[in-house]
Amino acid sequence: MMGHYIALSLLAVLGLGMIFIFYLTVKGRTIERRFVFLYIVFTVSLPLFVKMKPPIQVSPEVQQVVETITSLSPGAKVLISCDFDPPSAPELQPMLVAFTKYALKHDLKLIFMGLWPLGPSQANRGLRLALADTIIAAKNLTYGVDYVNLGFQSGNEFVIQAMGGSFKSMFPQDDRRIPYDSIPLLNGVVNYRQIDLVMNFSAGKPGTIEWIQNAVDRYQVKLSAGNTAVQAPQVYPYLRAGQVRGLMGGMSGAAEFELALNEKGKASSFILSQMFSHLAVMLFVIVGNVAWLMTRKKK
Amino acid sequence: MKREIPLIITFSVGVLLILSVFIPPTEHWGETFSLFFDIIAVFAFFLGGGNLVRTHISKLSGKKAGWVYSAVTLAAFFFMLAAGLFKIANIGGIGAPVTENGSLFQESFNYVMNPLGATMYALLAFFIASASYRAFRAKNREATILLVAAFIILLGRTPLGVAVTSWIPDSWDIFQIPNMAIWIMNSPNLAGQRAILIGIGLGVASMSLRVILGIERTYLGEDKG
Amino acid sequence: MVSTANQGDRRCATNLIRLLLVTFAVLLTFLHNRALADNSAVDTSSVVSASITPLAPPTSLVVSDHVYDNAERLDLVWVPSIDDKLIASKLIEYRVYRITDSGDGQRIAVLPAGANSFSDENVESGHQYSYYITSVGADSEFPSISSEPIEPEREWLNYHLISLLLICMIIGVAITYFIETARRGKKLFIRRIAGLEAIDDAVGRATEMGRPILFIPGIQDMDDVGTVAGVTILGRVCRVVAEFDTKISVPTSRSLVMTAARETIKTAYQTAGRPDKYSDDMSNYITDEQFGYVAAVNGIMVREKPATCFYMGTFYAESLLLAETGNSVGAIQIAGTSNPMQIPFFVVACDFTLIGEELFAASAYLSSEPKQLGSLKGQDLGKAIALTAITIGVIAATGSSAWHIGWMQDILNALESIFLTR
Amino acid sequence: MSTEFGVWVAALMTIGLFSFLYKDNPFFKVCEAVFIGSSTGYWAVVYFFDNLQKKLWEGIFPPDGAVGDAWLWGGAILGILMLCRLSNKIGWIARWPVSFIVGATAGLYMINYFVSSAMMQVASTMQSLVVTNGGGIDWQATIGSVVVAVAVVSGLIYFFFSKEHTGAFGGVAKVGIWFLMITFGASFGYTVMSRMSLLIGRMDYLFGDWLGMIR
Repeated sequence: MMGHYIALSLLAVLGLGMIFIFYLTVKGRTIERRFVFLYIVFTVSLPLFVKMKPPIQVSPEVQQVVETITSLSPGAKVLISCDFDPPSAPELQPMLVAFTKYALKHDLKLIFMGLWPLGPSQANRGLRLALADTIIAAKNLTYGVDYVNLGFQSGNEFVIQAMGGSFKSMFPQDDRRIPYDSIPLLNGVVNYRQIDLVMNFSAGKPGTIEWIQNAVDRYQVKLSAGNTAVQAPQVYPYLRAGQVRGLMGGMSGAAEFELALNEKGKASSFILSQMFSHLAVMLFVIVGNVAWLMTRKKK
Repeated sequence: MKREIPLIITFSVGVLLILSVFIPPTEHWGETFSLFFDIIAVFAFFLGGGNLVRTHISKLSGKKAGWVYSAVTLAAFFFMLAAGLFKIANIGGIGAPVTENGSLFQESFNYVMNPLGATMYALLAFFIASASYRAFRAKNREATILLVAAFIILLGRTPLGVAVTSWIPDSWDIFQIPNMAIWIMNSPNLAGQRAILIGIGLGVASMSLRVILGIERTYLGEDKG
Repeated sequence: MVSTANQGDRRCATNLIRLLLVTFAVLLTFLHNRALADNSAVDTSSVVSASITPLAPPTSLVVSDHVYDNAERLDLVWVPSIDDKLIASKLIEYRVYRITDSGDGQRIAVLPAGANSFSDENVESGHQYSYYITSVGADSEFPSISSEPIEPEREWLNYHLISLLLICMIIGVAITYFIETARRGKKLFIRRIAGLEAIDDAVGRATEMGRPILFIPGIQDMDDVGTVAGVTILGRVCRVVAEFDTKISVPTSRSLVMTAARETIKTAYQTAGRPDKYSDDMSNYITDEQFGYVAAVNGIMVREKPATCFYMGTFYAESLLLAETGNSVGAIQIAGTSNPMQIPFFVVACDFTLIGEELFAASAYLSSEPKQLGSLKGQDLGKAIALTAITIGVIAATGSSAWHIGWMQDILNALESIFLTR
Repeated sequence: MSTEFGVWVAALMTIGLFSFLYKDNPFFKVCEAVFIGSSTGYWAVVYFFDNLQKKLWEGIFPPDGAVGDAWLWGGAILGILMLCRLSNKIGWIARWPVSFIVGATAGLYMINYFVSSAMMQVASTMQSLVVTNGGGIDWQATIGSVVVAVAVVSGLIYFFFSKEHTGAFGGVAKVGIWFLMITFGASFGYTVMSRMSLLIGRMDYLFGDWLGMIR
């Protein structure tokens, strides 16, 4: 309840600021860029200190991801390609963490890899967080048996193609330099045929589209994806064509995913901040336009 | 001679690579090219990197305006270069790759380059706000359409949009903003992207043909040299 | 098509339709024949041997050469063992064994229960291969009958892509045809592209104000078509710049682009008759790092205050960072990119924006050489083909799915097999 | 508050770049210089190990003693020709590798773009206008597919270069540009979310990782 009041007073403060900006603009004194910047600093950072659960609805695309994941039976092998770097982490890392937590709780076997140089270290970061979870820690999972990180391989979509022949050809050893053949989890894993699902967290190229073109189209791989909000619209055509099973887009996609899997994480707290900043952007558009229309009429 | 050889190279390489797609034994030529490209790019880097170093050294030695920053640039460059090439304080010793976590090279990347990149990227948020305030005007019909579409998506993809139109009964759920946003993404947006993509496919084909046939050669010079 | 169509256009349209009809007829026949051939090749036998052994081996193993490859793949299909059950299966896995040139059997793969196909991608032409597959239980293994020896074949033309080859040829020939007619002096109409018309003014403005021009050829390397397009436009812009004798600066994020840009600028200055005004300092490499490059370019903008900024090439997130900073220093901005995600930012923050295809057409448009313009006409023919195919395809799809008209389904299938090349 | 040296460096760099928003200043210039220098150095090292050592050297002389790929010499020679640029006299030879790359890019992408951009998109547009669900017509989906068909067709017409946008043709082209504008608007709206997320990530770093004010 307390949270609500704080949020409301925050809204009031930011609202008053916006009214002031509006007043100045209508008066014909277009405010300087720097004030817009300052306003955004407050809008983004203040809500981070507020604890409140915003109302979110799980969209069908995210629901499809969840259904794809929940339909996997224990022991199913999932290949997770982390094709992003730290700048995109605010959006994609929460998805990765929520997925990893869910998967490890439900005894899925996880094989991480990355087509971006920094992807595997994001995976390690996510794994560390997931393994610290009390339920997962109690399971005493071992590296190489329950999860493994194959590391990064350069070559973009050619890596995806070559993996259709054999994983080992692209990853002779894993991230910890253990030879492919001596990793128990990978025993019998030759190529995509032994993989039940590919999860792709993608911030650009190579990413989901390359996975679709080279793994889904060629090797009939089952693919679900999480994308940055920017990347997501480009994947929509493929979603509609059924080439990708579900899509999480941006931070709201991550928050919906956390909600649907019941794995509360960072996205759930970031989303409030995001909501405020969106509101600010929309208000800036409105203020700019109203002021512009009014001054035009005067002329 | 000087003039013809590049044109012949462009023509023959282009034609060969087009044909290679259709001939199974030569299918992998595209991959070989990307390997070639990576190798050529390294040699080109000697030119680019060398140019960078030369420019800053000349600024520094001439004490031109901003020479301090040139000094910083050079220092950062050689620091990274040394940390990487000589594997200074490398976690796995001289035999291990430099990108291992904990090595000086990788840690410099993690704590210097990474935050710099992420921050530069984050500046976009501010610029979006200022562009919204300054340039996003419904000046004409096209701009208005763009504005309205952007607005619906913005609203619809956030919890706010859910709250605004949740009173609309389920039989008319298409008019709930989140659903409208999804519809826009799936129908007109998808179609618009398709039209653009088809155009790009043809545009690229036509430009490639001009390049291969040697009609377009501004990048080489139809010079007298 | 339209009331304004003149004689030439109409003749062109008639020719086009004729060409299309012939192509479609050829393709339809071809595809029909291929479909017949495919049907007869399908193995439909599903005879399961009545086995009394504890674990039945897989049956009906068929090994076939993978078509249209470089003799590097053989495809295996079989009918799973009757003991391969979803629940409480005694069968644990299948093992694939290969006999090369009647040597010994070698295990090449282990597949989970339920598998019924495998591709051996480690074969070479000039060798005979035969295979057998075993059902593996907890402590037993039962082999199937060995397949007939087969040698992988090398094909010299990928018939899966034949429709692509045909369409490419049609469009290629069309573009070349229009280039030729244009060269022979036929006048071609090309509509106005506002962003490109504005280039002269934009350069002129910079000259008047005595401030430099900034040209950003994208952030990708020369192996990206967008960059190639950007560099060709740079050549055209530089010619104007050389005539006006304005200062131009082309910071690049790749060394190769710097080399190509310098070459291009030099040529432009030579063509404009001002080779003495050229200097290598016009294009400098900054850094490969996307945002490092942006930080530097933003710095350049704030310090040098260019009067005009061009952004032509492949852009990602930096589009708005550049365009807003450019705007804040009061520059006229002309942008062009093929990345649909970044176009809106340029549309909002720049004065003129080239959308997708316009970027690739820009250099031809600016050259105003007839042969270059001819290629644009060829592009339009491509669009006409696409439009026709879409129209027929949509009608056929509607007819077949809503009213179940058989021949419409055939047309749709034919069209899809032409355009879906994978 | 963090006691880690690296976190402090990162936080200061973050603030330094943010200061550009106020105005160009020495703090920003230093950060910019560090960024340019270190990233160029970084890429030099990555290129050295990945391309020169791994792809070229180990490709020609594989460490396991296998037969190397003799083709790679071609890449090496083209690369060395590139260095002719350093000389004024034979600088023109550097055009050879450039023309090689441009020719190959043109050839390779001509087909790639053509297939994945043009042909695939044409094929996937061939959908039924009328969508049925269990007997009745699904009006919502039907309207959607009609819009898709109309938008693709009119959008393509907008891109026609050799025809004046007048009369009925111009009318359709106009509809086309409207649809393109919807596409741009949608992309813009969608992108805003992501960009705000980045800023949230940075703020989380400053207030959380560095200052420890958010848990």
